[in-house]
Amino acid sequence: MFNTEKIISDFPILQRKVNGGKRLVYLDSAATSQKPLSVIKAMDDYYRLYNANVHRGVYSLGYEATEAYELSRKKVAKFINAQTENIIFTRNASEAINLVASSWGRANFRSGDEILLTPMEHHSNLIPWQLIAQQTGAKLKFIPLIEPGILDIEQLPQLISEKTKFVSVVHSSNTLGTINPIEKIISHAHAYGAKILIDASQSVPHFSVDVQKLDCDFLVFSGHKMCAPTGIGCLFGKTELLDAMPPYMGGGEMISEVQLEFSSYREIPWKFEAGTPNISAAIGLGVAVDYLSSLGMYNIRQHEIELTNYALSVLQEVDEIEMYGPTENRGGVISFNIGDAHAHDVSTILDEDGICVRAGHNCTQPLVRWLGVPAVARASFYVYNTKEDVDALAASLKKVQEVFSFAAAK
Amino acid sequence: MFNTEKIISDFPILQRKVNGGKRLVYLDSAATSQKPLSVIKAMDDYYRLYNANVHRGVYSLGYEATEAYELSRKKVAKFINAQTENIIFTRNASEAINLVASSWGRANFRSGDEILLTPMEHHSNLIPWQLIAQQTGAKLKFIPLIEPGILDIEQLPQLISEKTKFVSVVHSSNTLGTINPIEKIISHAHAYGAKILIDASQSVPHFSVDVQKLDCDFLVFSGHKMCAPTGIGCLFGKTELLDAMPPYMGGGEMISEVQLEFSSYREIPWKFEAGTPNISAAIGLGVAVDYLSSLGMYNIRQHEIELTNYALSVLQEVDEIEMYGPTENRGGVISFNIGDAHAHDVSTILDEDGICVRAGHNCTQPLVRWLGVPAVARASFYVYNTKEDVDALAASLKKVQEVFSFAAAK
Amino acid sequence: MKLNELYQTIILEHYKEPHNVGELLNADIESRGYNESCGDDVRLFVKLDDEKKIDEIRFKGKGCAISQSSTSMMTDAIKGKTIDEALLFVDSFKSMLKGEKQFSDEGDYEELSSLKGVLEFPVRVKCATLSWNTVRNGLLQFKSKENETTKVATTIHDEE
Amino acid sequence: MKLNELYQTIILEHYKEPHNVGELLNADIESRGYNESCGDDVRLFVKLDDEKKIDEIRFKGKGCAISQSSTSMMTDAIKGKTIDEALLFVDSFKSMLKGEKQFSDEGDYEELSSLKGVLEFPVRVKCATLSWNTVRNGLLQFKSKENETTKVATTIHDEE
Ligand SMILES: Cc1ncc(COP(=O)(O)O)c(C=O)c1O
Ligand SMILES: Cc1ncc(COP(=O)(O)O)c(C=O)c1O
Repeated sequence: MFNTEKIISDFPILQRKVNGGKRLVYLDSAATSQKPLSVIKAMDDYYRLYNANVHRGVYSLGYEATEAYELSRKKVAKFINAQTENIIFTRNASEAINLVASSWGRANFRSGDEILLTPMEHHSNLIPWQLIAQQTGAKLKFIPLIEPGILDIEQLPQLISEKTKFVSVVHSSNTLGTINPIEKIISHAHAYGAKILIDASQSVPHFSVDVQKLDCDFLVFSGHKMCAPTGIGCLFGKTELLDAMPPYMGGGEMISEVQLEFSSYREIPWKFEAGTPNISAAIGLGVAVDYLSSLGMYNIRQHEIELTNYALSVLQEVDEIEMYGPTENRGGVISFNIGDAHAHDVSTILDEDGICVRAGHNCTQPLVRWLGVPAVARASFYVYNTKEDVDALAASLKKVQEVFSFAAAK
Repeated sequence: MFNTEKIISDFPILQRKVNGGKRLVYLDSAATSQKPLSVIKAMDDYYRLYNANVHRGVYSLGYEATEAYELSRKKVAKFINAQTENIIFTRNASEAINLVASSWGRANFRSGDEILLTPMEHHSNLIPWQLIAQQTGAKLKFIPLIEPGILDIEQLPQLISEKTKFVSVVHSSNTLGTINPIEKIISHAHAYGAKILIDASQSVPHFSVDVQKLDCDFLVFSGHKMCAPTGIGCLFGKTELLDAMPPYMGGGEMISEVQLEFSSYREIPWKFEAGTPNISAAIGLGVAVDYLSSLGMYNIRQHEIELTNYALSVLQEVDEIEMYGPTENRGGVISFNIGDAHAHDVSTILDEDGICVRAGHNCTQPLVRWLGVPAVARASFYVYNTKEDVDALAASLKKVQEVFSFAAAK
Repeated sequence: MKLNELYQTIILEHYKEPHNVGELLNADIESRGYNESCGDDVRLFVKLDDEKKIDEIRFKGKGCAISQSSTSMMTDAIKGKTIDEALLFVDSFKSMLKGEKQFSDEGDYEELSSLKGVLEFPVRVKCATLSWNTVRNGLLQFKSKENETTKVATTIHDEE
Repeated sequence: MKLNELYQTIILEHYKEPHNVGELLNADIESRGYNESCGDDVRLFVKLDDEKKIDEIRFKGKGCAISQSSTSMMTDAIKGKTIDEALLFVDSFKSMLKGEKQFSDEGDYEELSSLKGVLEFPVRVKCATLSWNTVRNGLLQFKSKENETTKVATTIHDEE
């Protein structure tokens, strides 16, 4: 059973009152999630008890830090059913994608090669490919979108060919909630020998993801969207690919033998972790994974499905609302607009009631352009959200209407 | 006045007892420093009170987070006398160097160009240049070392020429303590139109550094060595250079207009900060800068000079000790060996007394090779260290001698 | 209530029916402003008369109520001013929005003082200043090009 | 006291005067092990006799007391064993150092059991295992190349 009351009590920030005594209704977990006490305490403990650099010290403190850091890697690996050495710690999902685009891309893309993306990618899964395409002469292609914001995968056979060297696709859209049929895309890509990266930033935090079952070549996500601190993200990569890739950054920790003129590198995953890592955040990520596992990823998904369906039905009743994205098989993300009101104004008005929603393009400018609007407001749900939060949102949206008094204007 | 007792009480970890009741004598601050309570609390507060993504939310929480994040940038800028927009947040010093080597380097190095380094560089200021040199055909050159571990800058005129496109030099060596005459190297470099990066990882935490007075083109350092959390570092760069450089990573936050096929980028510093940054650690860094400023960088330097001189004289009395590096004008870092004992064994034996020293090559393999030893032990000092710590070190080194009983063996 | 202060009727009126909307084909100055954090995008077209006074000014772009109404009121207020008068006017308005100067409800500022509610919403201040920074940039660039009647397209981001 | 357990006389003796030091010019197996975190570097040379027994074994490299003595004792103990016997022996010793198996002080292990003090110093375990992993890698590679008398140079890092 999913005990939301208990869960809310795990998150110190949710006890905070805002704007003169109002309950905080945090509906922006797709941007970043809040953190449970266990994660906050794990970081605190690290700095109070065993802060030391990793992979360096022979002394006990350094050993404790190294063990805790590497234990987190094991936990994360288990969480997505990977081997430990296939988990590379990065700053965030964005860096993980840049690492692959730059290291794998520079080694493999030739002029005329094709990279297949979608128009619903977060900027972080678009710009790195634009940059490497410019540098190597590779070309970007896009799987087209059809209403109400899903991929037209019927067109895959025409889009993927021997020229396709790489495919990079978001698992679950941070603007529409669409959960893409990545299994199909992965097998299409592999049929033509293309490698494929899954941007799992909005899936790994919300439901169970199994990299072995998926058989994807790379998969990335950010810790801060799954109860972990900022500054830690993950790249999963298959061993033979990671082994063959040149290092991304050079520095301490990632080397083996260093001469002035050349160096050899450590084995994976360390080859890709240059310099002092974000030790405390990595440890925090391990504890976040423990926390999510203790709730159960299946239960989390069920909770979010229930909440999203509830929200879709309640918000539908709001006058002049337009909601985007599919109604089925979607994540807990609802983007919308109310009449002529601009998303910013919506967000400001909701904020006065202690309700946090995102406004703008959600780092998906091409997608918002496709929707044909200048901006959207977005509510997104996580483990600590409740039907009361949805009700509060709906009630506050009434105020938006009052302010902009559409009825009168019509 | 420098009140070490008060300072020690600011650092929770220093209250910890290790190995059955022994006081923690932490002498590895050159690897990473300990954190004062104010920094630990700043992170804690962030997660308990106003955790939200930055540069995105219109709601108050997001605004608070953004303000705090950007305030830290201002503080850091002021700390090294830079303009705010010239401070780019990175994960650590290593990433900052990679950013410059990759972005500036790829845009500017041509085959035959020369990059001038020194043999005392940390791997983080060596490997990135090896990597970009391999990719662009540039060549590495090195300012030679002379006894007792200083740069032979008399040779600069022969080493720098029109071919020299870039110079990258450590300010203060993490193994020898040598403080390099970077002012001279900077003016030599500029006389030939070369750009110069200063690796200030071991200087910014320990004494006042003024980028305008230095007139360096780039300067890097890591937060975790200056009382800040792990996962945050800084790149300072001159405006005209940063403006002209292509982005390093692509993603959210660093863009302006995004189309499917191309994008335009934000102004500096954000152009170089892709994806969700390490918000909590950046805020922690701002508080760390406050903390160091409250002690006074001048006072910190005086304290370390005093302690280092004391240590040099006390350790000199230890039988069979060999210490490396200059005796004057040096940072608070002492590398040494005791007779035939290997540095690892030294570190293990000291650890039993609660004393943390580093053992190995300190990420400076070429330098340790130059010293002609397989490894060194290293003690390094910071604001919370005292003469008692030095005495404890000296006393424990006697045990090393007992275990290895050199006298008997001779 | 803070919200009522922010969304005064006059602001909503300008939002719903902004003044001076459109493009000018033979503009002397074209200037674009872009607020990356929210996607607000404004393009300004300025035509000068023989005495270098602002003869016509138009704008295009979508944005929130604050940015649209601020832009609309700005175009009304700035018309007829010389470049230097306009620059002074912009700076003075920006100072008010920074809280460095009291909002005046006299003369040109009358309508504009309806924007003072924004002071309670620091995160929205850049919505109100976007077009002001944009026109300022355009005027400055025009001046620096020594009054050559040439189009200058400047893009600013996310300022103040 | 833990330290006395770690630095037993026999260990320090092997450290000061390690056995089987040197290179073998016509080695059947050459294998290198490298511990990146501390820079320990060991090179092993193995010569097999006609029956594929270890006829001679030598090592080169600098390291700490634990790694040097462990290597020295390993070379003593392994001499005369067949490849498969040696591999079994290595695995069994590694299990002891993982704490999965009791240290035996019988037979071949007699001297080696002086290394059990390392169990109290987890961070030093890799010093003790480096050369064992190195010889294991070399033997395995040799086997996988189907006993071709060829030199295999394997490098391992920082294992276990
Ligand atoms: C001189 C010097 N440069 C660079 C670095 C690299 O710092 P980081 O590991 O934080 O990137 C260090 C510290 O390890 C250092 O001492
Ligand atoms: C789908 C998707 N991909 C990538 C990212 C980028 O994550 P980060 O900013 O943590 O790198 C995000 C979140 O902003 C996202 O929602």
